[in-house]
Amino acid sequence: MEPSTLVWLLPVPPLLAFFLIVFFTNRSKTVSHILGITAALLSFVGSMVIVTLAIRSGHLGEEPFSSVLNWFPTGDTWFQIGVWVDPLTVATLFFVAITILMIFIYSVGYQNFGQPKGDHDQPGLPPHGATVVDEHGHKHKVPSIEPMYSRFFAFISLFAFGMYVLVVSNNLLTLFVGWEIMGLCSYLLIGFWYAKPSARAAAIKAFLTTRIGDVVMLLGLAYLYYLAGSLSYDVIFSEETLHLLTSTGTPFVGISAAVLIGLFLFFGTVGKSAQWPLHVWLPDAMEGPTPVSAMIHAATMVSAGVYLVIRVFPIISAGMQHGEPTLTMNVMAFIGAFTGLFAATIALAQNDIKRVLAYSTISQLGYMIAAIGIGAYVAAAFHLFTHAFFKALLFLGSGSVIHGVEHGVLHTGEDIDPQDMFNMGGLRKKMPFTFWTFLIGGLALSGFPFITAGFWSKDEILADAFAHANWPVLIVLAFAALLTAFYTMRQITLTFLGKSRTESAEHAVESKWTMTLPLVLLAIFAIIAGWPGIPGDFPLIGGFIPNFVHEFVGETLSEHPEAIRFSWIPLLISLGVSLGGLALGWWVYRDIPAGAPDPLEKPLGPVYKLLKNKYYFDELYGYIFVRPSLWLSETFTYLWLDRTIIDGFLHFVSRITFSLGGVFRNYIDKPVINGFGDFVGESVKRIGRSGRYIQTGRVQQYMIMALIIAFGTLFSYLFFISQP
Amino acid sequence: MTVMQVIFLVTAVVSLGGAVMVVTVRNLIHASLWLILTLFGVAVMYGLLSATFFTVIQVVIYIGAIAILMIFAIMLTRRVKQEPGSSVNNNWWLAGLMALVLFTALVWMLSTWPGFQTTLPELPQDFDSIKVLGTALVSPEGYVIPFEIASFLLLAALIGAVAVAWERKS
Amino acid sequence: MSDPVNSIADWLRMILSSWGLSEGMITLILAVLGVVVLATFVLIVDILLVWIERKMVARFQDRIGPNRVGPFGIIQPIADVIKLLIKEDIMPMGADKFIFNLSPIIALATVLLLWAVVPFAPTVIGADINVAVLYVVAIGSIGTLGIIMAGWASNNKYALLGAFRTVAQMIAYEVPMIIALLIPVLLARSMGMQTIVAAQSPWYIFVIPLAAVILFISSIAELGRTPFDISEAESEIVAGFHIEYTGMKFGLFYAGELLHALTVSALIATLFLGGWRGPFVDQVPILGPVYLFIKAFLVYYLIMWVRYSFPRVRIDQMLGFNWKFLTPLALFLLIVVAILDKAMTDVNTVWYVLVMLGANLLIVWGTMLILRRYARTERVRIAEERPVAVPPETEMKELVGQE
Amino acid sequence: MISLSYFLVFAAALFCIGLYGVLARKNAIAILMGIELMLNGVVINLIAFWRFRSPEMITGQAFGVIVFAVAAAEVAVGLALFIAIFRRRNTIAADEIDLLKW
Repeated sequence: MEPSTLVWLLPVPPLLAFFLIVFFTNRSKTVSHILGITAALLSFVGSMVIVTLAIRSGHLGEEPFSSVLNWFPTGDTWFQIGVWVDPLTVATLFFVAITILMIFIYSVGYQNFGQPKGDHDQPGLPPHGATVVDEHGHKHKVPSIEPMYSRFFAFISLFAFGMYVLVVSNNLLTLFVGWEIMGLCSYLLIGFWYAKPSARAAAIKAFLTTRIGDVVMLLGLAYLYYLAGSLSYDVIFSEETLHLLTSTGTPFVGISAAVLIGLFLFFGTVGKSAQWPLHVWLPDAMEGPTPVSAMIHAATMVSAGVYLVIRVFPIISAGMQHGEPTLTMNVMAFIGAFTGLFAATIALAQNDIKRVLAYSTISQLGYMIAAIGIGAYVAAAFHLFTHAFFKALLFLGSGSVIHGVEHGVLHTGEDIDPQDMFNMGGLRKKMPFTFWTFLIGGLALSGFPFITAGFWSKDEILADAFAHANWPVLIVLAFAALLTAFYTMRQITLTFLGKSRTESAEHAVESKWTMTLPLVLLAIFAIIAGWPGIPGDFPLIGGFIPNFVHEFVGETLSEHPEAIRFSWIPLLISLGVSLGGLALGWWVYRDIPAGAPDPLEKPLGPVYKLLKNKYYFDELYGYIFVRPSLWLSETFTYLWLDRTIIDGFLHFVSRITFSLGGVFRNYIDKPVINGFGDFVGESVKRIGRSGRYIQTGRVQQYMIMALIIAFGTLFSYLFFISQP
Repeated sequence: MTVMQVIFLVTAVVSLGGAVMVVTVRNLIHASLWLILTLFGVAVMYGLLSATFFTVIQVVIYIGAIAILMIFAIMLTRRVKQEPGSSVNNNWWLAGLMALVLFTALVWMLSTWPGFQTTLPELPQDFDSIKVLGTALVSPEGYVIPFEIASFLLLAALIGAVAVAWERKS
Repeated sequence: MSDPVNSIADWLRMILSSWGLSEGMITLILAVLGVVVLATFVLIVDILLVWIERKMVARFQDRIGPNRVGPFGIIQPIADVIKLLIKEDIMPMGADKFIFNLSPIIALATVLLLWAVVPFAPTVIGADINVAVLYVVAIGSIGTLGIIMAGWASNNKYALLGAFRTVAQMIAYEVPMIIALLIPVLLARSMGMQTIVAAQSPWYIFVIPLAAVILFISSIAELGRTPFDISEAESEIVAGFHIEYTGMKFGLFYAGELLHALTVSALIATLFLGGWRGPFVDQVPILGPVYLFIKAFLVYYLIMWVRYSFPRVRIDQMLGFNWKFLTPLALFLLIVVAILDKAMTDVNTVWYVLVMLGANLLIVWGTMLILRRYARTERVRIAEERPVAVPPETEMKELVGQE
Repeated sequence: MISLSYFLVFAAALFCIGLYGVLARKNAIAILMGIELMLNGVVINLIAFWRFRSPEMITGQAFGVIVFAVAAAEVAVGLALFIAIFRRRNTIAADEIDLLKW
């Protein structure tokens, strides 16, 4: 089989699984999850085959696996869709396939498959737990199975379809289709427990916010199609097209079409990857089930935004001369760096275990954006690659923690939030698998030196920033990395170390193998994923493993980015920030008694409150956008425009029509037309009344009449008509 | 006056007399017997027209089936006493007028037709009208479709008659 | 031409023409003469039949029968006729006089009319019309008319009931009879009696015996003889349609009935037993009538045998037997014979006969199987317990007691 | 010599007598008898035309056969109807069966 044929088939199994579950097997939870996991496994195997073939092929950058089909006619030509596997695709496909499969497996455990039905569970609410009686007659409260289990698997299967479509597309339009399918699934899955008002609000918020980015992105696509006449990668990234784009002017002074399109497309990424100022939806999206948070909002969908900007890097960097960043890149560098720091600061003051990770995700995505902004294309892809593994690992680990604590909550009956880190502590002994994997993930996130994947990717970004002499970005990112290490250690310390601060945490238990197995596998990747990217001239271990990432992913671009030279300064910076942050985090939070406030609250004072409330961005948007639009719709449009002006005019017209109708009715219709109608009806009635005596009901009289008439006609014909 | 003319005239007088009795006599059984007489006369007419098949068929169908069926029906629908009053309705004079007018008109119109006085032609030699008729009725070039339709009509009438006259036990 | 009948006719024709009569008149006179002679001959045979019938029934019933008047009581029918002639002629009150008188005449006349198409010899036949078989059917239906007229005109419930029964029976049995008649017509390719007789080598009884049996049974029903004599079942409706008739009017019915049996026998003999065919009939044509009557009396004997051997059937059994058994069987046989005949156009006569006979016997065998199964279920059904009539009081008591 | 006119006039007379019966008689069965007379007139016409005008063609007789079939069907259904009506209304006088009126 041709590799491209196999690529075509990659998205198919999840889609089939989605339809099969929705239409046929949604009654059976077992069959549904078997279908979903089988589909994910098939796609995974296919992806791995593709990855192997791609790495073996040697010069994938020049000759990507691709094939095209005619989709719809556009004038004389066809709009073509197809598949495209180049090194970037391969890297993305690799982590996407693995994380999706892991998360599918993890979902089985997380949604409590095998547990009894809940006592009063109902669709749309998280399971409340079921009461079981053991052999000694004791009653226990245990987690209960999700009522909409099959639906969950259907949704994540559809999501997987969207992601695969996005990754293997050879043009921006089908990429956008996959992008939007994922947006829909994100909406559906955030609002999975739709009976919770907060989940509903979060779903709507996520949908609308990303929609803003998507609309702008669509504008960019339209403009690009208008100029280039195609959306296929091989066309739009060609020299001619890029030249055309840079030489075409726009209504905005001094901005070329390439810049404008780049900004538009980047704005799509801002929405999808939750960059400032559209970052507000991602923390709220944690209302969804944790596998969803891990898959959509850490590993795959938000990565898709970064994937997009990496993909369109030729457009973004079009017109770059002598290493001078373009306007787009500057904007990206600014927004990325700002978001990285900004989200990291918020993460400091969050108590919810998943929210911390959410802000961490925003922050890390900002890192990647900033990296692209300074032209560190390979570094961004590398960080995207490693980040997907350890962030998925962290989310799944946090889910496991929540699950364990929830178990304790159900056991003790305490009324506490199982996601609040201040209610945990000492889980290291209770949940060893979770602890160790979470620790690996956390260290990778903090960039713990040398062994974790995060170190290598983050170091590469810092090194790039240093090499490009982009000091503001370097400083901001370094500070953000320090904060990252700090809040990561804060999280680990509060959750796992020390003593248990609540009864529930005391009774937490390790999760099932379906949940821990993905953790272990992902933890392995969180370590080894960095190794292929170790710079060749790194002291001691450099060159031990070839810098595969740089060689391979770098192939994607027509001109290879030259490898930056090793420098001690960024290495020292990254060593310092990561180890310093970790140490500081452990020192500050090493011994927090139950019920104590956050130790940062006092020294930071009002700043802490600001951070705790996420810089009041939600409130700000409420004032700037939500309330004006409410006023616009309720008062201005509805009351003034609609009720007063339009309705008034309509009432005026209707009143005139009404009186006119009255005139017609009283002076024309009633006397003239009705009179005529009545006259006709009455006449017919009278004629009928006098004529009905003919109809006697006696057949013979009818026949005689008929004969008389027939004879009369015949005779008159013979005597008067036929004879002149 | 040939023998044939004599036979024709006698038969015609008997048949028409019988027919007149059919439509005038009060007793329905007698009417049906007169009808049988008339039908016999018609059968003889067929014989005069050398349509032997029709002669026999006339007797089988009209006398053997239809007339007997009518007698049956008369007996089944007879009241204990004969119904009083006239056997004809109030429009009988109009009906008679119609019949007369029609007869006059028909005879007048026929008499103006040049073929009215056609004399009897000789039948072709070896002409077996039954064989020809039988072949014509069942050959695809002949009348097989009307024949089959007629058979269907008969079947339908058979079933219909049973269905209509069936006395449903409630 | 040593045929006496035709010789006499030629002789008469010569004499009459010498008297100066026209050709048409001579034909007319000869025709009338022929009718008179034939009718007289047949009626004389009819008188003989009364004696044969009475003698025969006596032998069947282990009696001697008439033996006082003349040798072997052979003059007995004459005495009977005289008795009937001098009996009082009674007209019931409210009877329809004309029809009452007309119906016995019709009853006898229709039987006589049938003899017009019976061929006595190759050259001796009343009228060799090409629709003779249909003619037989037509005349049979006129016979029905006579009976219903008699029943109605008598102004008697039993008479009317008997007439109804007769008509129902005759109309019903006409169906298998016509179908059975069609089978020899089909084989002979003609409805003319002479043609059918001429076509019978061998006799059709050996080719299509089943058709002969069907015709025989339905003819008995047409005749209204036991076991199909419900039209005059003495135990039920006294005497049927002729209950009010006395004297010679009854005699006509009686004579008609007997003669009808012989006529039917003659027709069966003609259609299935070769009619006048026999040894030396070509050389001596006068042997033709002899052969015919021998065969006819053979069949007549069979009819009597059946009559005095079987009990009477109920009317529902009679009609059921006709519609559910005889008619389908006849139809099936007709179709089978038609197909076989069409299939064997070029086949040797011996084989043709053998195949036809085999097919007939096969159908008989199958019919017997079906009948046996039916009889088995019927026996079981009859053996079942049936509700027994009880006096109303006991019934009420039982009902109350049950409550 | 006998001519076609004999039969045509006879048929016309039979037809008109039948028509009178149909139009004037009260009893439905009597009406049916009138119809039979009319049909007989028609068949005589058919046979007479066959015999006098085209004896070599069998069309007239074929038509006659069809008319016979129709007549038989008509009588069967008609009498069944009358018996059904008689059962329900206890009369078959045509001018008493007049429910289908204003």
